[in-house]
Amino acid sequence: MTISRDAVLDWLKAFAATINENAAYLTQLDSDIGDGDHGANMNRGMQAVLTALPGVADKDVGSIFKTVGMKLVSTVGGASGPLYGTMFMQMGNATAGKMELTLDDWVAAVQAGYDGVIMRGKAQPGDKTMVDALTPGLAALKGQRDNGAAIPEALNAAAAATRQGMEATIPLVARKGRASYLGERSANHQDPGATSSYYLMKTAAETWK
Amino acid sequence: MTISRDAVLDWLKAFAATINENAAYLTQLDSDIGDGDHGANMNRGMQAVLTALPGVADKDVGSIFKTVGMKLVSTVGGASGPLYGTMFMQMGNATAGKMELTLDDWVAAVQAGYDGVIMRGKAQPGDKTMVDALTPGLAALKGQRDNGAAIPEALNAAAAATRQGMEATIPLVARKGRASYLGERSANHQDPGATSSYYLMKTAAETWK
Amino acid sequence: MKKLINKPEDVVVEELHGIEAAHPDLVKVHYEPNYIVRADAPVKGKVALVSGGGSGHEPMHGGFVGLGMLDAACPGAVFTSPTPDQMLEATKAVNGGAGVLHIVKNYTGDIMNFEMAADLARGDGVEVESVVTNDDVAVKDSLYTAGRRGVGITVIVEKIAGAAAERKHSLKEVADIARQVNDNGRSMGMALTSCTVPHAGKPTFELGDDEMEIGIGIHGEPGRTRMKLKTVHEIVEMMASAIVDDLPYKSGDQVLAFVNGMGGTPLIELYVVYNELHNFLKGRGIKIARNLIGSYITSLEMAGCSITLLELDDQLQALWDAPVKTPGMRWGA
Amino acid sequence: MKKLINKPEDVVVEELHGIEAAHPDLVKVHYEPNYIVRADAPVKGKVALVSGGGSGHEPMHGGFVGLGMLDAACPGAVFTSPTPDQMLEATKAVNGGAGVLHIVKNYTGDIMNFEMAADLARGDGVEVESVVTNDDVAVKDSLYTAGRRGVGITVIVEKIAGAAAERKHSLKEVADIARQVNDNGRSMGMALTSCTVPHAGKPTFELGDDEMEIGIGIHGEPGRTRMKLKTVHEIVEMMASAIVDDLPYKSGDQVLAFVNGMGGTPLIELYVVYNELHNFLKGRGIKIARNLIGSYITSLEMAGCSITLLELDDQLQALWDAPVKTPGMRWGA
Ligand SMILES: Nc1ncnc2c1ncn2[C@@H]1O[C@H](COP(=O)(O)OP(=O)(O)O)[C@@H](O)[C@H]1O
Ligand SMILES: Nc1ncnc2c1ncn2[C@@H]1O[C@H](COP(=O)(O)OP(=O)(O)O)[C@@H](O)[C@H]1O
Ligand SMILES: [Mg+2]
Ligand SMILES: [Mg+2]
Ligand SMILES: [Mg+2]
Ligand SMILES: [Mg+2]
Repeated sequence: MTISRDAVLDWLKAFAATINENAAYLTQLDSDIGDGDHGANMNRGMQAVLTALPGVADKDVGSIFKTVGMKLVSTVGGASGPLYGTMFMQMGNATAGKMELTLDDWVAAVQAGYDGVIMRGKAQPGDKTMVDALTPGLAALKGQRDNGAAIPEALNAAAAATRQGMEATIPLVARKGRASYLGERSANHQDPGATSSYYLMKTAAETWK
Repeated sequence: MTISRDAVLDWLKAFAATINENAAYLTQLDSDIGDGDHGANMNRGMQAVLTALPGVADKDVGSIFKTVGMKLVSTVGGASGPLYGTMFMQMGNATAGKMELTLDDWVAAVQAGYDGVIMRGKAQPGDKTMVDALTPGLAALKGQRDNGAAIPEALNAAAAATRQGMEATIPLVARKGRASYLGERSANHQDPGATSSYYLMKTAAETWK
Repeated sequence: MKKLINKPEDVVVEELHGIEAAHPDLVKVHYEPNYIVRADAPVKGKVALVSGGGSGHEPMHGGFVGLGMLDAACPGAVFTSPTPDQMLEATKAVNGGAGVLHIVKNYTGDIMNFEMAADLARGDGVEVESVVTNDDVAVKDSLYTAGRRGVGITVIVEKIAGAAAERKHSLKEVADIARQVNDNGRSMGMALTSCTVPHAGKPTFELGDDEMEIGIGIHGEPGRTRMKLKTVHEIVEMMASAIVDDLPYKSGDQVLAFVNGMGGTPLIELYVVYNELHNFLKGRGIKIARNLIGSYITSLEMAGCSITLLELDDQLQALWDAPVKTPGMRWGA
Repeated sequence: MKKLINKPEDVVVEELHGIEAAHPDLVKVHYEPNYIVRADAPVKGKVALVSGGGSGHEPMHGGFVGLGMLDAACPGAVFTSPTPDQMLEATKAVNGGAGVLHIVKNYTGDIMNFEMAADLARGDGVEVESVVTNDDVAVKDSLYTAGRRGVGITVIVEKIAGAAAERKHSLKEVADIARQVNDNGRSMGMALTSCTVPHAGKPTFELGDDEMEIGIGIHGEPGRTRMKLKTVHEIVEMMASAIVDDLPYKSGDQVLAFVNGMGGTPLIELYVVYNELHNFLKGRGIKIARNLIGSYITSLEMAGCSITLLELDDQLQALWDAPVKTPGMRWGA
């Protein structure tokens, strides 16, 4: 089984829909320890992405991802704009020219996106950011691939691990992003960016099954 | 029976005490239809008057009243400062040189004070101001005097009439002062200045008995 | 009550200490009685402008003392007219021999106190003229009432008459210009929240979460009507059409448009208001030749805004553009 | 939510329309992407200053575009950093051939977006330097965290670096002066109330009637500690001693003291704060040589204030005094 270009588009639409449904929730999480805009930011970006998708419907996956990344960079702003934007642009580089993705291709794309987030934001695991969700998610994905799992299985495992990573941000004291200004008071809250990252992996698993 | 200079001082102290006790109430009345400072204004003024009284303890009633008037003018501000200030200054003119007051003297003093308020504020009865309390008060006082009443009797009747005048301001629509800006909405509220004027007549009746 | 204060009764004097410490190059502060004069007062041969009123409207009036605007300001207690002795001393302190103009907002208290002060000053041989501002179209005007309140136009009268005085116009000329500004100016205000007078300790009026008050004054007085909160488009239309229809301002007129914040309104909202006002007036064929946007005549921390229009002619526009150097308004110097 | 707005999503663009209509003599506004440039941009041979950040801090940054201050400002959504394409286009629009300085407040989002924009601009052949402001002593600084927030000093950096650019200093010199200002500046803020982000519709945090929040930033973020409301004397002492002890500012130092309102604070309270600050610094032997009092870097309608100190030398003081002509700050022109 591979992931077709159309399936990639379906995933992006599912991610946009999930962000839209949960925008108020993400904003609430961000109000608790940030500035109350993460949901609005991501929603503005993904709605803009939706308007751009028809223009790349017949392009390769790399072009689709790069377009998504550029759209996010130019419409989101804040911390999440450059972070998600860089993630997708790097995923685009890793999948340039491909009309469908194998599990190996997907792992390489997520790895490249992950590296882009680290390069851009310089966060480390434990800083209470989206990196805390993505790190176990990527690790699970690689583990599944190394064990020869099928795509749906691998994606489900990755989503579950991402979710655990997201939940594990709750007790953490933030060291990056706005939440870090709160010091100890940032503990006992779930990181909004980790939550949107979980939606990313969750919608992939739900779409490509 | 006459009203001695010391009795005049006692009355001023009683008026100051009553204003002080009711400052919050007067301010509340003024919040409803004005700007919420009548209690604070009158209290600031009468407290200043108290500090000035020792300096005129051995002076004639006219000098005492003039000092009170000038103190009110220079410490109260707002509408009530010039109104009460002018009232007392005119009462001082009417009682110049007197070491004690007969009922006739008192009636002349109140008449002069009343005329000063009208001259200064140009209000007419029915405008929903202190004039509405003072007008029936002064009329009652004159009626009693004409009928040969004793001082306590006359003062009690004047206080009762002033009270009625004060209560009669409740249904009125204001045409003078800040309350007039409210138009119809000024109805169903008792005028703060009419209330402080009632205290003036009430404390006189309570002191000179 | 949430305020950056020590004790309610000390607010005004501590504010004066702050102004004195902050602007020694522009103003001098006198205590007991309280008044603020420009640092170089009295200016010989220049008509002197004196205004004053209750505190809580900052920067008006103390923030408008300086070159090209007021010579003196008399601050009363919060929302309470100052007293004649303040005005009398201030009048004498700034009299440069060319006479003194009293700029008085039309409130019973202000009128009466300034009247007493002017009488006393004249008794002391100072030539005094008085101009009363009464631009608030929310208040019904009639011979039998206290008349319209003086609101936003006061700021503009002080600026334009100040410039005229700086040009050494006579007392009568300066007073006439001030009256012309008042006569051609109209205002209206609205509130999203009440304010809290420090010594009262609680809001002057209560508004529901979805209500606003239209036609408020600058003393936290409730307005003429309370209604459900509307969009800024609808609010500006209500206020601006009441103003425009009152003078009336006509197609082809050039105006100065003043969008004022009541103290608790952020600038971002004032620009949104200005945008609506600009569009509204364009629709009526009225051209905004000059504007002023900011919180210049306030009601403590009240959220809301007022709109003031002034019909301009060449002289008024030139006087508006003339240099002004005060703590609260400054350009060209 | 009580605001003078139409729809939350339209606030920023309508504000820009308002600025455009109000100040055509000072600025031009470009839409999609949104940025504001001075009317005479690009100024040949002058280093251009570009700043930007989320909206809701007005007059910063759009109100500081003009002679002697910024060449361009990029407004993001409310409290959200603008995007690299805005900054890139603004950078190119104002580049007068002497290079462009990006003035960036230290927030993860602002840093990353400006970084991407600078990379893109350099790719297009424009010389770009960046200066990051990070003056908020309420935030613990460490190599492992996002570091201190950029707050009040940003306004002063923009004014002083803007004056240096106007004097045709080189890009490196202007950047060095900007860094010197940031390095010698410290700030701290406090809130009496929260603010409400328009698209969120409810207050970012809730404060009890007798509580205040100390160490807040400019985005309605809660601060480091919540405590019972205190007198302004105690509040200023807490904030000023944290600031003074941090640099530290020493007896004999000359400083610029900036008392800033958060958007919903009336000027009368800011002068009371200034009075306390003046007395506090006098007690420490520190002399206020210059001051700025008003709401210049705000958090929508938040009530509260911030204090910023900058240690002055002769050069910085002269640059501070130099003419500035922008919608939000003006003197000497
Ligand atoms: N340096 C960083 N590296 C990775 N993720 C980060 C970093 N800083 C912030 N984030 C993520 O960004 C999220 C906040 O995004 P958002 O609210 O949209 O931006 P902003 O903080 O500018 O308002 C945080 O919850 C966190 O997960
Ligand atoms: N023109 C007037 N003539 C007589 N009394 C007046 C007049 N205007 C106002 N008042 C009285 O003054 C009272 C208000 O006084 P106060 O609140 O101290 O002053 P201000 O209205 O300036 O705040 C009113 O309740 C009314 O009785
Ligand atoms: Mg956020
Ligand atoms: Mg009153
Ligand atoms: Mg009053
Ligand atoms: Mg943000």
